[in-house]
Amino acid sequence: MVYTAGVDVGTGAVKCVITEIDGENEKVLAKTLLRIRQRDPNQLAREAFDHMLEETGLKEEDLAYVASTGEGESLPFATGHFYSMTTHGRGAIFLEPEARGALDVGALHGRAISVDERGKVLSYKMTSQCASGSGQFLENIARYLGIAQDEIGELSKQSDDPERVSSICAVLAETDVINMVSRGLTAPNILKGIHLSMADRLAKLVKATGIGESVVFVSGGLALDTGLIAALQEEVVNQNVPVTIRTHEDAAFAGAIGAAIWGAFRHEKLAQLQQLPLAS
Amino acid sequence: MKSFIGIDLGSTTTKAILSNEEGQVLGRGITNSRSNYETAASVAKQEAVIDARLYLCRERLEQATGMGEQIEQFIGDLGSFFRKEQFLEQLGDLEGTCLEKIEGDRFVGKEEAIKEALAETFRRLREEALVLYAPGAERKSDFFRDLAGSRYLMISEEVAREAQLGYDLLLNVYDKSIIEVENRPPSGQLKEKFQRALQEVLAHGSVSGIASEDVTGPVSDALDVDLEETYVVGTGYGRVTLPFSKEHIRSEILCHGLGAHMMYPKTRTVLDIGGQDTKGIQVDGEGIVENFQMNDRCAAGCGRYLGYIADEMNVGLHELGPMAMKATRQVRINSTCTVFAGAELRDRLALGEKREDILAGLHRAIILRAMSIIARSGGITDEFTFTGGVAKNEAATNELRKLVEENYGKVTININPNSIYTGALGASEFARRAIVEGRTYDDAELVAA
Amino acid sequence: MTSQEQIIDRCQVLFDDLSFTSAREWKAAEEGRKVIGYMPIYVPREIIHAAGMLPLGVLGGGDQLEVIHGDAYYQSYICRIPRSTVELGVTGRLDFVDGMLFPSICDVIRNLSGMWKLMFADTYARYFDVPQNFDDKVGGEFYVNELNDLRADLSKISGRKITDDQIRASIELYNENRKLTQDVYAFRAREPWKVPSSDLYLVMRAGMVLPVEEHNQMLRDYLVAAADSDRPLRDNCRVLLTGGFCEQPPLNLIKSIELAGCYIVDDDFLLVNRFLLKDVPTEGDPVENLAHVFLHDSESTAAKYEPFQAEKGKYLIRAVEKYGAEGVIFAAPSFCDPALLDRPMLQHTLKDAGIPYVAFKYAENSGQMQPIREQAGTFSDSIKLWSEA
Amino acid sequence: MSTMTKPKRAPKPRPEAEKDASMLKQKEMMAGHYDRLTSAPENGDKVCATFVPGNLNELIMCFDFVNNLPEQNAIQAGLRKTSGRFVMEAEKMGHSEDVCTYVKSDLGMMARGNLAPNGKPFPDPDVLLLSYTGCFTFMKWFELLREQYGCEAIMLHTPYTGDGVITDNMREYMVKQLKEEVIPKLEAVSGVKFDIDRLREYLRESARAEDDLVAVLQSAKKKPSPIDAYFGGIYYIGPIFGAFRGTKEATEFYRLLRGEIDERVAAGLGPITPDGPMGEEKYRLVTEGPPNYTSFRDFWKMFYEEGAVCVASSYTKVGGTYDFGFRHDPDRPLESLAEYCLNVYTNRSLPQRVDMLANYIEEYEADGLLINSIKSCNSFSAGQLLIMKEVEKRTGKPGAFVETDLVDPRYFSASNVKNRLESYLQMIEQKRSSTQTLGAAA
Ligand SMILES: Nc1ncnc2c1ncn2[C@@H]1O[C@H](COP(=O)(O)OP(=O)(O)O)[C@@H](O)[C@H]1O
Ligand SMILES: Nc1ncnc2c1ncn2[C@@H]1O[C@H](COP(=O)(O)OP(=O)(O)O)[C@@H](O)[C@H]1O
Ligand code: SF4
Ligand code: SF4
Ligand code: SF4
Repeated sequence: MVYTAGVDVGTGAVKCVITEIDGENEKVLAKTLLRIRQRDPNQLAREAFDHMLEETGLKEEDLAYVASTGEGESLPFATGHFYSMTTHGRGAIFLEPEARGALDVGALHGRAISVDERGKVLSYKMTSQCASGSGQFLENIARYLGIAQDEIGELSKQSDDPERVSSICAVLAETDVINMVSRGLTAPNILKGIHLSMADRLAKLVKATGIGESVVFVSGGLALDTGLIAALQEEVVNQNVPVTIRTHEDAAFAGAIGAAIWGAFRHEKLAQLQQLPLAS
Repeated sequence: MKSFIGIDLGSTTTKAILSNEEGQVLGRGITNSRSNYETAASVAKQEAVIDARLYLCRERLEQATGMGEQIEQFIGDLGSFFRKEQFLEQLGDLEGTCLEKIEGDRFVGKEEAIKEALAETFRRLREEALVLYAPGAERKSDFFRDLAGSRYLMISEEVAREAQLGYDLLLNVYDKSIIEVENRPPSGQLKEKFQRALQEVLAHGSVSGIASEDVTGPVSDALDVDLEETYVVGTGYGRVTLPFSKEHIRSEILCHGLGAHMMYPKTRTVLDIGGQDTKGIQVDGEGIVENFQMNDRCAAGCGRYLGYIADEMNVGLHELGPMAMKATRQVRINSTCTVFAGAELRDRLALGEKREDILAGLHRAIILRAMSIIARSGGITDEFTFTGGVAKNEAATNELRKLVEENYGKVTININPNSIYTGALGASEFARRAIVEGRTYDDAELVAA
Repeated sequence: MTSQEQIIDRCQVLFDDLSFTSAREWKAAEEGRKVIGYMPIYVPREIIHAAGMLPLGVLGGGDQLEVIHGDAYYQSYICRIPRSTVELGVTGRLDFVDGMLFPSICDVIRNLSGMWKLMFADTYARYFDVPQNFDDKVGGEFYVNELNDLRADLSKISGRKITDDQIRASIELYNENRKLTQDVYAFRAREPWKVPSSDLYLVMRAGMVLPVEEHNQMLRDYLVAAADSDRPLRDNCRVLLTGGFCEQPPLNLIKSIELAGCYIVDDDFLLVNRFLLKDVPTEGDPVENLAHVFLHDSESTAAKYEPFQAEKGKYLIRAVEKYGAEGVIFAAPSFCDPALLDRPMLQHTLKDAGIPYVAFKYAENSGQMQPIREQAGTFSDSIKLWSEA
Repeated sequence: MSTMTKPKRAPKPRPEAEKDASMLKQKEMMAGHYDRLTSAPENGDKVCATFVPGNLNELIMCFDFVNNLPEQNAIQAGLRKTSGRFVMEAEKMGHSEDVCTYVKSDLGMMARGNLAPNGKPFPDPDVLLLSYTGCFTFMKWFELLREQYGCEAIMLHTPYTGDGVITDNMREYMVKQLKEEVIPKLEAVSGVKFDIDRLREYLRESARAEDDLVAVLQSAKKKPSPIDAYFGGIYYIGPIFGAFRGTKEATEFYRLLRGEIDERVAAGLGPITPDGPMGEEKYRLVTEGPPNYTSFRDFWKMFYEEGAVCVASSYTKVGGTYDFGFRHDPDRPLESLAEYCLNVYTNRSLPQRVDMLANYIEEYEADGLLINSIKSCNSFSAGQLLIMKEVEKRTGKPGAFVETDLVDPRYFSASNVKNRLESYLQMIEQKRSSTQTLGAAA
């Protein structure tokens, strides 16, 4: 049995977990999420990490592997780093064992990852630079409309006649939305419109990775947005993508969980491969 | 008297200019463009009218003599008190609206506490308003949203903490109310507000020893001048949404060209950086556009980019320039994608770069892009004028001066403190010419519909 | 002996120098010297050299050049290299160059040849066409005539006749250069930790601006120095990089890929160094020999027609085998039609052969490496976690 | 403010767009072509796929092939608004967002049933004749098609006229390719022996139609111009750039068309638009670049609503530049085929393109140059901004630049294009009225 930690340094928030892994048995002992809000992410990561140690009563040296992911490549207290797609794919399977795909939607990115049953990444697709379909954009618009983040989902679901946002550029899309408001569109219809546009792109990503008939797990911060999830469910049907969309209340931790599990896996593999000269 | 109005409905701000038959600018008005373009246009127009009234007051007072040096100060006070009146009026509206918005699950059981907190918040806001509009005080912005908004956020956070209440609840009520308030055109009773303001100036103004009878007459005179709206021309990004017929609309290119020419008749090249576009315009000796180029569909490097950066850093737009000026070196920034501006900033901060240095790099990047657009439109040959909101930003103008000199040698560079009004100025001139010079229509055609 | 660091420092200086000081100095050193610039991917440098001129590789402005004028000539959906090249021209950085060759690689460079004629009317500018028909009697003859036209043009510029013997002598030097280049590549593939790819890139890039004699010496020195390197072996996978044959990636991108856990064991940067895969014979008509090797033994890239469907993309598989790569990274410049249109076909070939690959795009001035690290990193993660060790 | 609004003029009654005899004939020809193509398998016809620029229709006919032009299929998909789906399909198959959407529309269409406009499936080609003229993308496009169909592919490499001249070396290289490569392979696939006299006959027919086409396009020199040489021009070039050059049908079509245009000239009429005859001709423009097909009508409307007519365009020269005297020549059959390929607009050097456009502005007395820059097409687009600058410099007339795409609806932003076009036309208007005022004052 080993204890490992996963630290996911994102653009919007830092997520940390500690897991206890015993062969096939994987258990999350503690988890913490801290919003970055213009603070130093690495420092926050340390804070979150300490907080978890305290919560579990473990000491740093009890951990077999501290795996960073996300933008935490330079995290001083990490043993090693895994890249986001590697970790989200694995985290997805932990949270939803039937998943063969993960859709990681965060503040500035969307990534669809196809994995096998062991969590190995088979292929992936990322949104390109232009980001009118990003969480950040949605956040700005919600702010503009006077809506709290956790209200977005419910409102969106009340929509009766959504209108999609067509611009590829978030700046121009913002103006689109302003136009909509001035034309008297309701907030639910606007939000749903944005959700559908985002879902449209995301569904295309999923399709492009070639994930077949299976469950796709939505991870990342936007997994909590029930409106987006609903829109995604509609869009995959519209586009004939044969997948089932699911998520989990801990979806924001998928990356951190994946990292912690891979940490244990790597720990074992390194133990076998001791002869390999490793540079730091 | 006849008056001519030009309205520039920009993506970020809406500007209006009111001019007289001689083409002299009487008033300038500006507001933030908001979801309702019509409101934005009418607010800007009203602001211009207010400004014009102050102008007329000054004129009358000068004719009436007696006040000498003190006129400027007096007019300044009059303006301040007037704005305070208006601010309080809107603040009252905001408070009322906020109270209506306390509804829904999240507020259950907390209604009373929130009402109290709101009352306290608004009490403090009103208190501050007195300082904010004290004679001679500096304000960050004249937009209600900016002023009330940023203070509301600060104050309500304090109040929430003191009251041990969720800050997000107060934030939520505000977010829901501000748009509504903003989109209610302000009440039109200008004259009454001016009269009240005049009384206040007399009572608490910074100019001592004014005799009420010396000023009341001229001021009333000025307020009574009939500012007949003779012709309006609209321009700008949102011009098509204005309820004007085609004859009353001019493209922003023509308006910026003409406006720049009016300010600086020798201008041959105009650069306009607005919220969503950057334009390079070449004009001839008459202000007639010879050529123009705009940024392509990507809005990278436009004014809104700075907006995102300011939001990210949690500072006001006008603070960016001064911060960048403190840079000791310039970080090279290659991408000016607006959306990723924040990410790029964080990236660089994470690499240990200083905020000031990054900002300096960002400003340079914007100007580099603008330089390309100028080059596309034909480069700079003679006198050059920089217009649009970004011209207010000192770091940007500095960078521009440097780059223009590097690439085109020493040329005259004009940057007017009122450059943001250039498009509206051009539009008002088009309006004036339409009537006074009969360039487009004769009066018969202008009979109201 | 010169150390690896010393050599790389020198190369870095050459690389960073957007005013081409070394070439300027070469030209100034002797009355009457001429410099001929060329763009990717291939020109017969032997003929330029034989004319007593310096062939100078012009490969865009990288990520340190501020592009103002160049952007004025190009829409946002066109790759970066032509705009930074125009910038170099407009800002006078190429004012010492006596002629420019624009090889047949794509429509962008093709049209740039015409732009150059309009913008720099006093400089010799030539679109250098190569045949897409590989029959000696058809394409071969066309090419020999084109080469001789070029030879005539260059001899007019240099003011001296270019003899067959002079070309033969140049061929010999470039044969040597090609061999050394191959040796460095082979060395890196064997011990990639001793030759970081950014180093190799810089050493090869130096060959774009140095006289071939000097570059040959540099390559020899580097081989000796690299053998002594004490860089440690890292836990990296081995990849082949393809798609960057024209617009060059920023050096940081190459470094980022290695940082993200991938040793690059082969690439297609600066192909002019090794476009011809065999020694060009020095007996017989030298121009015909150049043509012959070009037709029958030259590198495959997207800019060249592949006459046989069965051969499409096979060169990648051969390279993977030769260099022992575990996967292929397609890194192409944004908006690069040749590279991006070719990519799906190459990927099909790899897929059939069971070779894993990833793909992403870059621009010569890309600043944000995060997405690149993310993708290269995921690729190396999956090879590392799942390769049978 | 409402007091300022002028009463809207009652809209002009909108006449049913009349169809000229030539339009009906063209429709019929196209329908016939698609029927011939889709029934090729039943009829035992062999199919040759090739490109518009440098297409060797006369030669292809010598081997009894039915000609299939992927570019025209992409255009059809654009006009029918299916191209957007096709492009996305191709992107899903792994094609980059950045590359030419003509290719992607074609490949996407294949993946989605490959249906011709008549609803029947396109037959697989028996041979791909890669006329590699004026565009590098063609080469990749045909490699992709070859991968898909696994059929014989023939490469005909047209050298680029980088120095603005056709050299003997180029011509000989092409003739040699025709003789050694193209003709033998076409013979092998078709089983038909090459007969040079048959080729001569077709070439003679081509030259006749070419004469009439030139007359039609040059009618735009008249004021008002009886045609729109860009939007309308696209219809006019259809048959000759496509599968009909060298046929009697084409000759008849162009004779008919020329007759109609002559009548319009005699009557002093302007062009016909989709909304009926165009109103007053206020602006005369020369255009550079392909049009946008997904919003073809909306795009055109932005012009004719403002009274702007295109009097000359470079796009109508992508399948051959005839207005400078080139004609297919039965006496030099292979040489003239070679020259035809070498001459197409996109195979011309940038300085030649500048000359051509500047001359058009002068000869057709245009107000300026409008460039529609196509995101897809590097062949056209790379360098257009310099072209604009140079043409402005030489003619003193202003240029304007709009950006769209051929068949990718995502790149057509109506408001963006309209804003620029309007600003441009207002600028021309303003300049004009200012010179008038000045003129009057003097
Ligand atoms: N409760 C919520 N409802 C909707 N969206 C949310 C919620 N919580 C977070 N988000 C969104 O999630 C995004 C952050 O996602 P995350 O995966 O943490 O990104 P990153 O990994 O880049 O930090 C934010 O843009 C935010 O809009
Ligand atoms: N006080 C200020 N200080 C610095 N920059 C400003 C200021 N006010 C406006 N700006 C800049 O000007 C831009 C708006 O310019 P403007 O010409 O009004 O644009 P538009 O016409 O598109 O509304 C803003 O995005 C901002 O970057
Ligand atoms: S500014 Fe807009 S269009 Fe440009 S790169 Fe950014 S998101 Fe895309
Ligand atoms: S990068 Fe690609 S598209 Fe650009 S010039 Fe080079 S080959 Fe052509
Ligand atoms: S790049 Fe241009 S010429 Fe080439 S296939 Fe595409 S649209 Fe046609």
